[in-house]
Amino acid sequence: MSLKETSAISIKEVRNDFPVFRHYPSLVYLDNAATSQKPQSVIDAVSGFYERENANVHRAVYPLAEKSTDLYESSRSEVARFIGAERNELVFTKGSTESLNIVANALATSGRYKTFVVPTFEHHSNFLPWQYHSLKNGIKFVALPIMGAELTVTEVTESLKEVEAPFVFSIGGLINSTGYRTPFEDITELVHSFGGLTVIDGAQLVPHESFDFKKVNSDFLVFSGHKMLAETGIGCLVGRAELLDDLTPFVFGGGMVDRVSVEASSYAKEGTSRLEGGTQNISGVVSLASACRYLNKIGISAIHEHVSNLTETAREMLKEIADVTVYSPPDSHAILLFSHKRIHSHDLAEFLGRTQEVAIRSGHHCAQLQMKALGITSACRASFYLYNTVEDVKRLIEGITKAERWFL
Amino acid sequence: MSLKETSAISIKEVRNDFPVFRHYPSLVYLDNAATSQKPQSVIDAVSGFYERENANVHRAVYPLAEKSTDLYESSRSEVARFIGAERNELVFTKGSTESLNIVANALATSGRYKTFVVPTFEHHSNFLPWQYHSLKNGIKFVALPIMGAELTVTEVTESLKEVEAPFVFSIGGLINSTGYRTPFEDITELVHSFGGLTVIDGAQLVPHESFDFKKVNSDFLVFSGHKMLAETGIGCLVGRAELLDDLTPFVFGGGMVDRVSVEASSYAKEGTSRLEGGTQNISGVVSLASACRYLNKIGISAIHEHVSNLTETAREMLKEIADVTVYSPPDSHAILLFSHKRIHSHDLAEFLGRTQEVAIRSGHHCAQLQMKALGITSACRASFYLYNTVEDVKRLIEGITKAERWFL
Amino acid sequence: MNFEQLYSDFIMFHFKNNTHRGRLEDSTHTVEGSNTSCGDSITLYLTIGKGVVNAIGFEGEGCAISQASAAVMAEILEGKSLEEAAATIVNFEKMIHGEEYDGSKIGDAAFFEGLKEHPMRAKCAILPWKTAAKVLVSKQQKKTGA
Amino acid sequence: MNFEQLYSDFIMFHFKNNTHRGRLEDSTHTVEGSNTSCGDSITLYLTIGKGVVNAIGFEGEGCAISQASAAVMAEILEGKSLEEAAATIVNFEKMIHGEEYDGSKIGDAAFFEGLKEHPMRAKCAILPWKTAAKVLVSKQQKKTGA
Ligand SMILES: Cc1ncc(COP(=O)(O)O)c(C=O)c1O
Ligand SMILES: Cc1ncc(COP(=O)(O)O)c(C=O)c1O
Repeated sequence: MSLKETSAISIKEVRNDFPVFRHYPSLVYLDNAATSQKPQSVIDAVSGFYERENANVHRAVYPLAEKSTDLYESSRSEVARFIGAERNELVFTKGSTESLNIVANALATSGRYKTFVVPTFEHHSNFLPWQYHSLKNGIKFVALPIMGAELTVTEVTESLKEVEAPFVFSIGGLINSTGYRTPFEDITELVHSFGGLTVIDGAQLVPHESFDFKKVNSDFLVFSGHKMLAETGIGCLVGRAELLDDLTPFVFGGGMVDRVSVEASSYAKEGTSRLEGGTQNISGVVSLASACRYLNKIGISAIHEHVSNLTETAREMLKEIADVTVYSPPDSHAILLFSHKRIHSHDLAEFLGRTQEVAIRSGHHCAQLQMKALGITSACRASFYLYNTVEDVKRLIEGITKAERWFL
Repeated sequence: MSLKETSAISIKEVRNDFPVFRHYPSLVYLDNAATSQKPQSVIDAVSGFYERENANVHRAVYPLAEKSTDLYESSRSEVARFIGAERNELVFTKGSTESLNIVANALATSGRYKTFVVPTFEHHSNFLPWQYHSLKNGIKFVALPIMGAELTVTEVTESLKEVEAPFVFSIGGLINSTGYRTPFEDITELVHSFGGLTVIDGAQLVPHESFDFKKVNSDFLVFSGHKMLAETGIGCLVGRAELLDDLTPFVFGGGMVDRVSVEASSYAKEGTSRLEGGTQNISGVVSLASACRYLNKIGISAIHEHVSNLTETAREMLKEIADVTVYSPPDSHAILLFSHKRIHSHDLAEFLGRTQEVAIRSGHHCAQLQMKALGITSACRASFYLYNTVEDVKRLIEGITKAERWFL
Repeated sequence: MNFEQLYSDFIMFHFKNNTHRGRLEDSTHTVEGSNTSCGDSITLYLTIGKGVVNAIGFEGEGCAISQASAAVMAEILEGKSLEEAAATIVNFEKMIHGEEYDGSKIGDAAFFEGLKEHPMRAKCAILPWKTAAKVLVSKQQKKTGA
Repeated sequence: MNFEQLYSDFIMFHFKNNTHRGRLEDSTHTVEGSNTSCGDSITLYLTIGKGVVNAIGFEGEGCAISQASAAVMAEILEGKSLEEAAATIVNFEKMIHGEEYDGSKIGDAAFFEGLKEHPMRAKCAILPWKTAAKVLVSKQQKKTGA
């Protein structure tokens, strides 16, 4: 067994930045795919906002409101830069789920697309909006079947030959249940060659990999703040400006309207205004920009290397437990889906959580169809992030061994 | 001139609870109708959550996730109690705007209602969703005309005689532009007698007045956390359980589904799950429960009395400035809409904000049709809350006098 | 509640004991249930005759808690009249939901009471009972508490 | 930027001076503009002949900044050829949006430059210019910077 030590980041300093480990020094937090912990700098950005900069944005002229508006808009620029987009291409939302609903609703009601295509390994949030809005609007819905947990460009090519264009293809960058890194760049090119649009669900990808919206040349991208060190309740919808400015609003209310009249109202022309109806999660926006700064400071590629080492170490060690089956593909990143032949996933997670302080997740991981494709109904998932250590991996493995003694 | 001194609450202690006044000791914050400032206890609840209790809710079994789920659900109970509803009647949303969109979309697509009725003095967030979804679904949309800023039960009765039932009547409790306190209790009774449903937009009301959902007997209620001391990005949709559990989902994704299949999926039966798709604003929820505790500690009726005194004092003093016109009805609460005959509202707000540290708002206040009904395009708005003082009112008045010297 | 309380000796005994597991060839009723939030599913086989629940068997995938709960339920309900069975189920459900219930009616199933504090795991324990209720409890009984 | 910089002597002079205010009886073009986010609206009256902007008048409701901006614009554009006028407008818009612009083309309107840091108030200053642009600036000129 080779334990690759990870030196990509200074783990001790990083852990010091996260107060949760001060409060629970022996917590092994391996549920990062569900949500990440938050560094002090992000927590402070939120308190600081409420103590010194809180006012509603956009519509007032006194200095406090100007401060909050500046902060809101400069955060937009920072977050846009983080994923290689322009500031007028980034809309703030509640999270990936809302982002996907906004874009699915708008593309479905535009009357411009004949088919929506989604692989069946997607998180429910990148499946249900497409399914619902296509059925509702008489658009064909194609759930691409998968063998196991992967999807090759060749398979996609074959499927797309049958699909009526113009179509929308929505695909995760990193699949939340298995950690499968999809070939979304090649698929984007392919989809474009077939006359389709692509939507990348970056909820798991953006926290782990440097993403360049312009270079990938995707049409839309969504992601969530809370999985990348920011507050809950904030996320983004990124879209090429000419597409974004064309989306039907999803939420109607203050701030997104141009002229209101009793007969019919007209809405703001830019997507960034038109799609941000009502008071936004301003502190969430501030926290997301702060999280991007922190991630940049540590370095996304260093984080990637570190997490990759941890994933490989854990994969090797898991494989040595005879009764454990790993469902993740051989090169999955940050995430390992596995189960124990003789201990139910909930029992194992419960044992690890309550007796070993090892937090992993069990269940279907909002991916019932991926579970079905793997022939299971639930499994355990361990997911890693920048503050995890090789020691954490060892504690996971030891914990499973102890569970075997307890349950069997 | 009689300056009613307000003794309902211990203003010095209250101000000490709000860090913004420590940072800006001479700030006169009179834009509370846009968003409120936050007490230390709420800010601490948010930091405390991220430091010690942060995990995703509902779907994990380790202790940290159980802690966050407990916190999330006990917050639901607390907030529900705050407005006299049951915990299974309260759905967390991003804010009033999202709440109104959820209910407008669901009632419009239910096929059960013939007409949507909304008075024209409403905030755009309580106008546009009804207008959009009625037009989209072939439902009749009635924008009740108003004379000035008020609406009597007699007028509503007359109008409802012409309205095809079943209908939905959505009305603000306290109108955000003028502070007009609508007779929503009587209107609710009236609407029910005509076979309609009522939706109360409590965005301005709930921060200022104790509300009893059961007693009012309204069908739905919406409100926003950020206007009542909580974080941005959190709000509520309250509905009678049998109605709530019947609403079509608005956002599709993780957590709101029952069984996913390629052909058609089924959704959770309870509105509280079905309408909360995707990761929710967990810290926002925690902050809202904390805000309710703080408001209860001070006492909503004490706050009402205090704010009422301030509003009356300000009203009297404004009336003594010859060139000032007050548009708010004589008994408006917490809010005064006014303008100066010779100083444009933006100029006045800018002068007050930049030279006097008096923060008021100018513009149309997301109520273009109310402005139109008053024969203006914009005006100034001063709005009060628990931490404001008679001194704040004096500073406003002095500021206007100084502006007159400067501009004229 | 710590792990040993949650996974009590009682629960582990019934989980490991493997009683009532398997299909009943002569069952009069077969009913399926599932807990989509965690993926558990169960099939119950009931032999009902002359107003009495004669035998119960179960198959399915689930955690120790749901499996133990199924075994205990089968143990308790077997031999009961339909009315007694319904009352037992309704009282078990009340107990798990933290409502008032009649302890005299549920026997050993009271060992599951602690789960009412753990909504995620309470769902596991209640699955077999909810499934049996589809056959054994009428709407009317649900309302009145049987 | 403090209040005195925002409401500079220059701006207050043109606001109070009341020049160019009012309808032009002999105008060849009338054009309306509004800023729905704050409620301001303006009507411009232009007299254009032989490729030259001969006169501009304006009516409307607006803050000191928008009123001053309208007066200054009228002052600057009057007497200019259509092409010069278009170039001036395009450069003013660039200046307000914080982009690079040709200072030689906009004259006294440069006094408004500080507003680029104040998006809310920049909207006020730009309203008359955007409104004039509807008549004076073609799409082509907008793109090339005239
Ligand atoms: C009466 C009223 N309704 C609805 C809203 C919209 O609330 P939010 O912006 O929090 O969604 C507001 C906020 O300004 C309001 O004052
Ligand atoms: C791949 C993927 N997509 C979408 C989502 C939904 O994100 P959120 O719950 O933040 O809206 C998740 C979160 O679990 C995810 O992992």
